Amino acid sequence: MSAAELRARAAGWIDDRLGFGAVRELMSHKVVPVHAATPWYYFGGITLFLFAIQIITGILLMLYYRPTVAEAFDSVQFIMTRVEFGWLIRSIHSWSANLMIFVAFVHMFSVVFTHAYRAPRELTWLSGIALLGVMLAFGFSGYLLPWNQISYFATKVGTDVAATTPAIGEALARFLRGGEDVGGATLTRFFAFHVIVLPLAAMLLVGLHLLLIQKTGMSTPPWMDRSRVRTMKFFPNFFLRELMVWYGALAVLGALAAIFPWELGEKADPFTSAPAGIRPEWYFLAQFYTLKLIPSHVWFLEGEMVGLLFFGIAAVVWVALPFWASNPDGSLRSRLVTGLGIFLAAYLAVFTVLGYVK
Amino acid sequence: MSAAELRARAAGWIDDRLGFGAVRELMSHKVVPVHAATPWYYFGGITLFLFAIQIITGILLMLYYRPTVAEAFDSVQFIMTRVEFGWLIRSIHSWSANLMIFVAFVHMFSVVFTHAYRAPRELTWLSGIALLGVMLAFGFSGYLLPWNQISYFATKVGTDVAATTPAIGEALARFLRGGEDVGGATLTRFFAFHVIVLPLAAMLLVGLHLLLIQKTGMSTPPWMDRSRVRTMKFFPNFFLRELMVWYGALAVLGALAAIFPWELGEKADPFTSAPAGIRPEWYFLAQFYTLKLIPSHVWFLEGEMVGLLFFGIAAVVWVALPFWASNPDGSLRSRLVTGLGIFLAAYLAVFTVLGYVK
Amino acid sequence: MRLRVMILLALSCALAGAAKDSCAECHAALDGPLGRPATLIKHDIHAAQGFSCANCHGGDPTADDPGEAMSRAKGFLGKVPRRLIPKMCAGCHSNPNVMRKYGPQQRVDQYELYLTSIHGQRLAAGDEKVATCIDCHSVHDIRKVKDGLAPVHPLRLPDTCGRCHADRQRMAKYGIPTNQLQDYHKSVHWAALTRRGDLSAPTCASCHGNHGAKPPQVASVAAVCGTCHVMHLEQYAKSPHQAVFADTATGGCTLCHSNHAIQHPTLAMLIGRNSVCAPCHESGSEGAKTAVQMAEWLNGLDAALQRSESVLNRAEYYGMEVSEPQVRLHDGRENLVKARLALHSFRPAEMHKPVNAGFAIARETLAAGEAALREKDIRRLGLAVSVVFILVTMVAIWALIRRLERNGRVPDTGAARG
Amino acid sequence: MRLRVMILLALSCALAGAAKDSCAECHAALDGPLGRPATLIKHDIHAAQGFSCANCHGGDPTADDPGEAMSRAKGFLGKVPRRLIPKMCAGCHSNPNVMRKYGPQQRVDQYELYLTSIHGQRLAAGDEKVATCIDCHSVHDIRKVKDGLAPVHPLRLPDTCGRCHADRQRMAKYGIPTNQLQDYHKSVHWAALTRRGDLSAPTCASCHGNHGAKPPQVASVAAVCGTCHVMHLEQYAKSPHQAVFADTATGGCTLCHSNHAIQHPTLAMLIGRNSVCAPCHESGSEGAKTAVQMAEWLNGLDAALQRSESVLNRAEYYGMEVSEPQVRLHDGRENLVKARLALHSFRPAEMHKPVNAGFAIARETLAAGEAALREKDIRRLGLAVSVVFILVTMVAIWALIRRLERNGRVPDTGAARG
Repeated sequence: MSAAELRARAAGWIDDRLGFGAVRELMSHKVVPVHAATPWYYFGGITLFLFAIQIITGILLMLYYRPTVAEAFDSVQFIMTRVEFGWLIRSIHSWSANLMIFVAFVHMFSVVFTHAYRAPRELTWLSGIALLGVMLAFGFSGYLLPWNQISYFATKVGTDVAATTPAIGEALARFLRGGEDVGGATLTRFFAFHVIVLPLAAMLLVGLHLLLIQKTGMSTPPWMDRSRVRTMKFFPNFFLRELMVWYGALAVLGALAAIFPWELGEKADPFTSAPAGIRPEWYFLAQFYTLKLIPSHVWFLEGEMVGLLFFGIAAVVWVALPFWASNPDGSLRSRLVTGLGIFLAAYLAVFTVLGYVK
Repeated sequence: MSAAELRARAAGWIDDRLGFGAVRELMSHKVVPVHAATPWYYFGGITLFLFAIQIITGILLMLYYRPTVAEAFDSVQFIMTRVEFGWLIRSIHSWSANLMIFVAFVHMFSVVFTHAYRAPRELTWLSGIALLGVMLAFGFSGYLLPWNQISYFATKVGTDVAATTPAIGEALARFLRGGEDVGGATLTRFFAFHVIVLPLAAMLLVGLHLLLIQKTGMSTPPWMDRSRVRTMKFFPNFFLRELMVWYGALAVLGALAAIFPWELGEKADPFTSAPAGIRPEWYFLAQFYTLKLIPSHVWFLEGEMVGLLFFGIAAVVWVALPFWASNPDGSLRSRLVTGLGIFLAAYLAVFTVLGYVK
Repeated sequence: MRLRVMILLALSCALAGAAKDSCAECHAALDGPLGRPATLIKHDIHAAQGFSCANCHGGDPTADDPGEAMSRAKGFLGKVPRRLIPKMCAGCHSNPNVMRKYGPQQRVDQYELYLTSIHGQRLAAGDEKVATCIDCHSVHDIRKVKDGLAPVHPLRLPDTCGRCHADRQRMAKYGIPTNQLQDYHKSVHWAALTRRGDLSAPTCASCHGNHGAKPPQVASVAAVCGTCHVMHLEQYAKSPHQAVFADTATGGCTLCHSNHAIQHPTLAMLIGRNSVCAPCHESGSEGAKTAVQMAEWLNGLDAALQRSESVLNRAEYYGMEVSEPQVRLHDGRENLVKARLALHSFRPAEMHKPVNAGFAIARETLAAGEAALREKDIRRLGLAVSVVFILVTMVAIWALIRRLERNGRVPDTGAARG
Repeated sequence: MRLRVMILLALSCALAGAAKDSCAECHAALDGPLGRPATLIKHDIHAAQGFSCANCHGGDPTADDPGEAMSRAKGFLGKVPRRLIPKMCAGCHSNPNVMRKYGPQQRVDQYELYLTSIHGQRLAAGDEKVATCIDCHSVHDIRKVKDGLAPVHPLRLPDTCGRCHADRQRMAKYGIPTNQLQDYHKSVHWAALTRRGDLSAPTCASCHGNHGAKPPQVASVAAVCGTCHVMHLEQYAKSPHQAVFADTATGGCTLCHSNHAIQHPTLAMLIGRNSVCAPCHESGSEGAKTAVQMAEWLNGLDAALQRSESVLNRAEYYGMEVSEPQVRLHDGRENLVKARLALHSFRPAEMHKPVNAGFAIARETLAAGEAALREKDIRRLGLAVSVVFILVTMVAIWALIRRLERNGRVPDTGAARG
């Protein structure tokens, strides 16, 4: 029996038992439309790739990280200075987290502008929005873990904002903090969210999201005539292109981590006053800046509460996008949606920059 | 539109998008053989049920547990005395862990005695054995986490044994301990294994194991005439029976946790000498006792090393069971396998009891 | 100015070169007792400060010729007579103007105190067997008190005193006991010094004084003990015993606690055959009854607190949250300590407050522990209830299965696979 | 025995009842200066120990009639004349047999020391303006030294001394300066006492003595400073300055460091216009050159260590592992401290060792830091290499895509879904 024959037989043996044939069959039928907006299809894949990097680097960091007030900062310092390639792993984890959120936003807006959220993809949209929420929660909880001065006070501010939510605010803040104030209990809790609760949620949602995409196929923008749009095979044509993009993302990540290693700052000291210019991570900056602009009292309500109410209503409208984007006659309100998307993207961009500059 | 109609339409809408229909279709075809050995089929399900309980209670414990030498013990004490129902959660987690390993062993021996490992179920057997290994690793790593006197010294002994493995022993022990001795680094590392590395491995393996069972269906013992064995539908007939068994397991667990709350012991003090009668958890007791019986030198080799070599060879033989259990003519060496299974079960039972008594 | 500096420098170098010490030079070359001082002096605090043999023994250390160096004409004293030693040491140590150079707050009262000590009084009366400076501080290798090798270091002082006072032969002619060192070695004070390593624990000199060593006088025994046991002294000052004991031969604290062999106090001091009260307070008398009452209070409070503790421990074992009553129990034990302290007033009224407070805490924590144990039982009841619910559900499922399978939807009889 | 106890008890109660004090009774009812002592005495340590007014002022406190209570016949002294105060206090405080009752090791040399002090000498010469016991310890409310309200508590002592010594009018006739308190308030010692809260930091009495207060004598200044600055004294003892300074008017340490206004030393003490060396060592002389050399060493070592530190910090910023050289840097700084200490020997040879060791560590840590920075560059090179590999792979994938799609396996043109 030649080596090739042996290989073929082994493959056949495994195939009999696992049924890879069915998967291959499915793969060969999956196609991707080819048109001017095709490059936007890559962004979902990049997000997935960065998420995989987060899982791998996150597990490696966990081998050394210790989620207590006394040791958190020192253990991160240990990772960055003593652990072989620890500096690289931690920098990549931090950079990749930020890139992932940025890419996810790009992915969301590309879906909006190509109107890919429309029926029958409502559940895909909802699961995607839920994933974005999970990612923001990852960012918020992960930010605290190094327990440095900036992250400590930013978390204080962040949970204070959460506390002003009408009705459930106080309970929500206490649940997040594990007590009356940000402290050891908060750190333990955020760690648990970050390494087990959110990852489980993310894996389930990613699975659902991919399954739904597999079921409904890739969307073509509504202004194109579907029957005349060319397609390419997902495998290998699209897959190889996606692989190229992933390699590119890896190079960008490595360069960022090596040239701009993520800073650690100073160990948090709850007894000092908050350092000047405390602000949250950039992806919360637009909301943060908006809340700062609202006067402290609007009519008879607290200013922050009004802001949160407004954000809440806006979020509900946004999440429900697939359900109001069609006219009663079934035609798409595409101008309205596009206009709203542009407005939202502009708002986020401008207010993030303003929040950063001011 | 009546409520029933509305419900039917909503179900239809979701079904269009998620394709539950296919799953239902699949379910309705799945059958379970009915014969004298049918009760053994329940044990895999019980293991799965206990694993689910471990995931849920484990996540709850993580909200308060802190994996550092300074705070581990106190945080477990805090869980047991201060956290609402913390005593229940921790006791259930500990009891369920031990029950799960016991049930997994029962499941394994039932597979051996009904010869369910045979082709085409080799991969199912292998993934099951891997799952058993993961569970033992869960037990070994989880045992240290409360950082009490007994678990500290048992881990010292356990990693010392690992260190006597030929060739890779020293490196293996250093990798497990994260240093020269059991300490803070070991705790951090065991925690990372326990809450992320092993859970991921377990989930992948459980998925694979279930997928393989789904593909190959339930095995019927070889001494029965397959064509004349009655079957029942998996859903609802078998499923409801399994559900009953799960409820029973839940009652047992609750009773154990409430009547025999899992002890916490004393906080580990590395500077005292090991307390008398240090021994590992019961599922390592047979091997531990065997190693103790081996003289310190056998011919020119260290006694422990000989023991480990022997265990290693026995393990390889056992894992490879499906591959040597058939004669060249394809007929099953069922007497040999049954005999070996009885011998192994008897060895484990007797030596575990001896290890406990001595 | 600069010229003057140069001259001074030259001069001082010449002087330094001239600081010749022929005593050390010759004696270092001698064997036996005549050579020893030259070796010992290396560890001497005086030598370290620049003093030479001649400062005490007189003579001319600059002369090379032994006859000239040790000529009486040049003030050579030879071996200093024992009766002159204290006065010789006092020559410097009682001179404030000399001592000031070695430390602005040096004591200069050692000699004065010595004169009032029994040692000093006997020496003055012509008894040369008593201790002089060198008997305690040693000679030629006198070290600082803080130096662990000094014979007057706290850890060594008892043995230094004992060298004479534990020597029956030596003490015979003074008719004083010799068991003090032996007694002291049994005491809590020696244990504190050696086992706990507390160098501030009392040694001989702490109570008797060092240079003015004398038995503490009857009236001052309480004051001497009270320098450390401040709160006990406060209580004792209120006591009816205070005035009475002050006039007895032994006086104050030592009457009950003994003097050198002070032990950890037990309830046996109050009741029973070896009670320290018994010699004065006849059994059945008012005083004896009070002693029994006090012992009962202390004993009862101790037992009550222990019972609370064991109940709380049992509750904790069952995973119940009892850390708050456990902290409260510390307050209870503190009240027991306070009651033991108040006993020294020998007034039941003084003991009432801490004893009652302690009992109240014992009751309160016992109640908390018992409540926790009841809560444990409630948990088990909760378990029983849930088990009942689980069983009911199981029965319901069984019924469902029966119904399903009786309705014709019995298991298929198709062929099983593989 | 028991009977005797009963009698003694009755007797002592009677005595206690008789401890009448008509002084306090009447004076408490009086206003103004005559009433004050009765109020103040409540905080007095003597009153707490059972002493009454009559113990100092004489008279008969058992008499109710003021005339009888304060009759000269009963030994009433009235206001004690200033010149008699020290002697009166000494009546008890210099009597070992009295003081022993209040503590076995109480000092009894205060009066003796006082007699040698400038205060005591002037009082003996008839100057009643000098300080007596009550001027420092206050009168009628004399507190323990450890009592924070006592005028002789370390934190209050400088002001107590300053009450007289900082009063220009009062000091005029003695012709002594009055700037000591002001100077002391600028000193590191006062800062240590007040800012660091170190109650063992020196106050006036630490150097001048308390009861025997006198300027430290020329020869003993170094010894006085050396009681705390032990290692500096050791170095200074080796110094050529030691013998020279001992004979100058000011002597020892204070010549360079001043006396009351001691500042944290700087390199300006060695070089430049305000150098403390300049008054003796002419610019260009051997001594002046040595001073410049020493300053250069200290300055150079400090700068070298700082450079190493900044390089290491930069390396750490880039995530490099430099904790070992950073720990090593502590050794370097310790050598700088040792060099500053060795300076007090004023022998370049003594300074050589720590200075060289310090420079060696500075070089070693600098090298480690620079190596870490190079390692950082290697990491970036590693990045560049991996980027090249990534790009090559991307190009390869692109080529593969091109080949695949040119081989006729171009994308389908089927209809896209959705």
